[in-house]
Amino acid sequence: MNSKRKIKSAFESMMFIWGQPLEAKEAANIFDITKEDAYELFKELQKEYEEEGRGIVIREINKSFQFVTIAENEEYIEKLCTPTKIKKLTQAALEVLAIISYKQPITKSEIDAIRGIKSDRVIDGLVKKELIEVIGRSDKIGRPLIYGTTDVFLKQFGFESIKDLPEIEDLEDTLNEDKLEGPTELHEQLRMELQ
Amino acid sequence: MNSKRKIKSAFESMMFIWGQPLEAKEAANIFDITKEDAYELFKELQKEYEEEGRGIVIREINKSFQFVTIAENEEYIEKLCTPTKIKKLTQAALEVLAIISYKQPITKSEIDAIRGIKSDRVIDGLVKKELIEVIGRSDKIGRPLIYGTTDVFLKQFGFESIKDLPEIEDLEDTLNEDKLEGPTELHEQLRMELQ
Amino acid sequence: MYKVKLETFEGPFDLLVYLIENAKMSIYDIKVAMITKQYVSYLEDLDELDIEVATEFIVLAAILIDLKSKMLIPRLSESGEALIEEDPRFELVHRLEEYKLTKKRAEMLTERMDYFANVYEKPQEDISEFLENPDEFLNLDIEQFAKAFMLFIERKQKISEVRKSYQNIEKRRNSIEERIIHIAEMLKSKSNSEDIYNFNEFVPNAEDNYEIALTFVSLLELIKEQEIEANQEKIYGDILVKKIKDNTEEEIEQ
Repeated sequence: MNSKRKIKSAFESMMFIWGQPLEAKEAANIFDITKEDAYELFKELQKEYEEEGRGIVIREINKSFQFVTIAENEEYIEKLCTPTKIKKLTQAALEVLAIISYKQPITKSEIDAIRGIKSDRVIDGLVKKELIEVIGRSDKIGRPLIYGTTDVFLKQFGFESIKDLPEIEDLEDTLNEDKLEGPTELHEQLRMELQ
Repeated sequence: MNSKRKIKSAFESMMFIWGQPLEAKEAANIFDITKEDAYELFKELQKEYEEEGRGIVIREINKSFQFVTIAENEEYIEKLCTPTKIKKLTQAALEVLAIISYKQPITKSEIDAIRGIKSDRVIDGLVKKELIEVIGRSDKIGRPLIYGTTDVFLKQFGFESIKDLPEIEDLEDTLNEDKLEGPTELHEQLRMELQ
Repeated sequence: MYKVKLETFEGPFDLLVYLIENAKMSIYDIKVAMITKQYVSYLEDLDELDIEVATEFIVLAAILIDLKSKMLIPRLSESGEALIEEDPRFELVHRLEEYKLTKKRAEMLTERMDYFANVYEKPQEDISEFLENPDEFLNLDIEQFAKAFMLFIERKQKISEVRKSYQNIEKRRNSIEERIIHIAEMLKSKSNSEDIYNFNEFVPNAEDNYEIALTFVSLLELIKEQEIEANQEKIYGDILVKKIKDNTEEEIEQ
């Protein structure tokens, strides 16, 4: 076993034991390699699991890595046991989350202006769910709080980093048209994106 | 993805979530295949992980299967999971260490004279941390112990030898000033005031 | 028109977008009069809503009505020519664009949320055996070491400075006696016609407050001993010193 394979093997063991996302930096420290090298090795591992079509894959969240199951096997896992599901978000919460994720850092009143309605309670709910957090204060009058998304947001929505947020063009096709695409197709598309 | 690969993928997800050894029989029920077929598929998976030299492998316990980390990676897991307590040296310890490193070999009473305060406890602490050690006895009256720095000290600060210590201007003047006079009450008092 | 309950809308823009899409209009060419009429008819349900939400719906209604009137009035200049100016709908369109984009993004997030809710992580393995004996690291680096040491040296230098001046003061205190002798000698050697001296004459360095104080204390001592007498005509005026002639020399020589 060469040293690269050896380190990757250790990373696999470490991720498995750790459970939670493991920082590339922290893994690098254990081997006295640079965090960039560690990151590369994690990415290689990630690719290996995906290409082999394994039932467990490696998820990246902001340069941290974690073993997770693939979404496609959810039905079998459900038959085996009842894993705790994350509660779905309301339409209002998703709107606010959409605004914050794309416009961060952003203040409450800027969010209100886009929605045309007060968002206080929705924002509080999202903070409680740890999907968003206060990341500072604006320099503007009153020094209002500014919000941004968290790693929990990245995790639950399958983004590796906030840079992964897709661009949306073509505002004019109506909402109904999108809904014709079956969920399977969309899921396939998402899977492709992730690969 | 053919159906065999699909079932194996599901087994991987199921084992991962289950944590405990998963019975081949139980896995077989979910796919409506015979327990012999399920067992075969688990064995195939087990072989794959072993041959690829992965850091996680599949362990069989009495026709039940479970992901485990390989024994070879124990030391890295230990490094990852063992919490670290970071200790700092006190200002007094740093002073004594600095005096010893620059003036070695040096006796306890010479250190006391430079600092203008008794340093016994600080010296004992540094000996315990293996940063300094007794390197002999002076020829002076009472044959007092003389101290010097250790290799641990060099390693901690990244010095190759004691000659690597950075030069400090006026060091000699400042350190020699009080040496002959020894600690006085006035000096003590001033030290207290200045702290 | 089939009416959807007002409560189902996330806000005034949500309702407006719904009306525009339902009428198969483009947001870039809104038929303001028609949409305003539909929008306002929705507000009839308002008494069922709480006042805060109602206000927000009404604000947009006001904007729409204002826009409607602007669209009706032909835009002519004073000379009667048609005026080319910004479409009054511009700002509303801009806000609608932003809102529609938000809706699309929210929709994208919904799909991703549904998909990724099927991805599971596993809990951390039992690592308690590692937690009992934490590694202790000494946090040391050369910079910290040098900084602490320099601080020590600096402090030491400060101490010796303070000590030096302390010693100086002690030395000076001992010299009150010397100053008395010095004054006495001056009184003896100088032969001022009327035997009157200005206080300042006894101060070797008038810049130094200590010297002034020393001289003053010495003179007080001499007055007490009845060697001299001193007078000051007015406050802050010159102090004039006069020698008392009897047996001066003998007393001081002792």
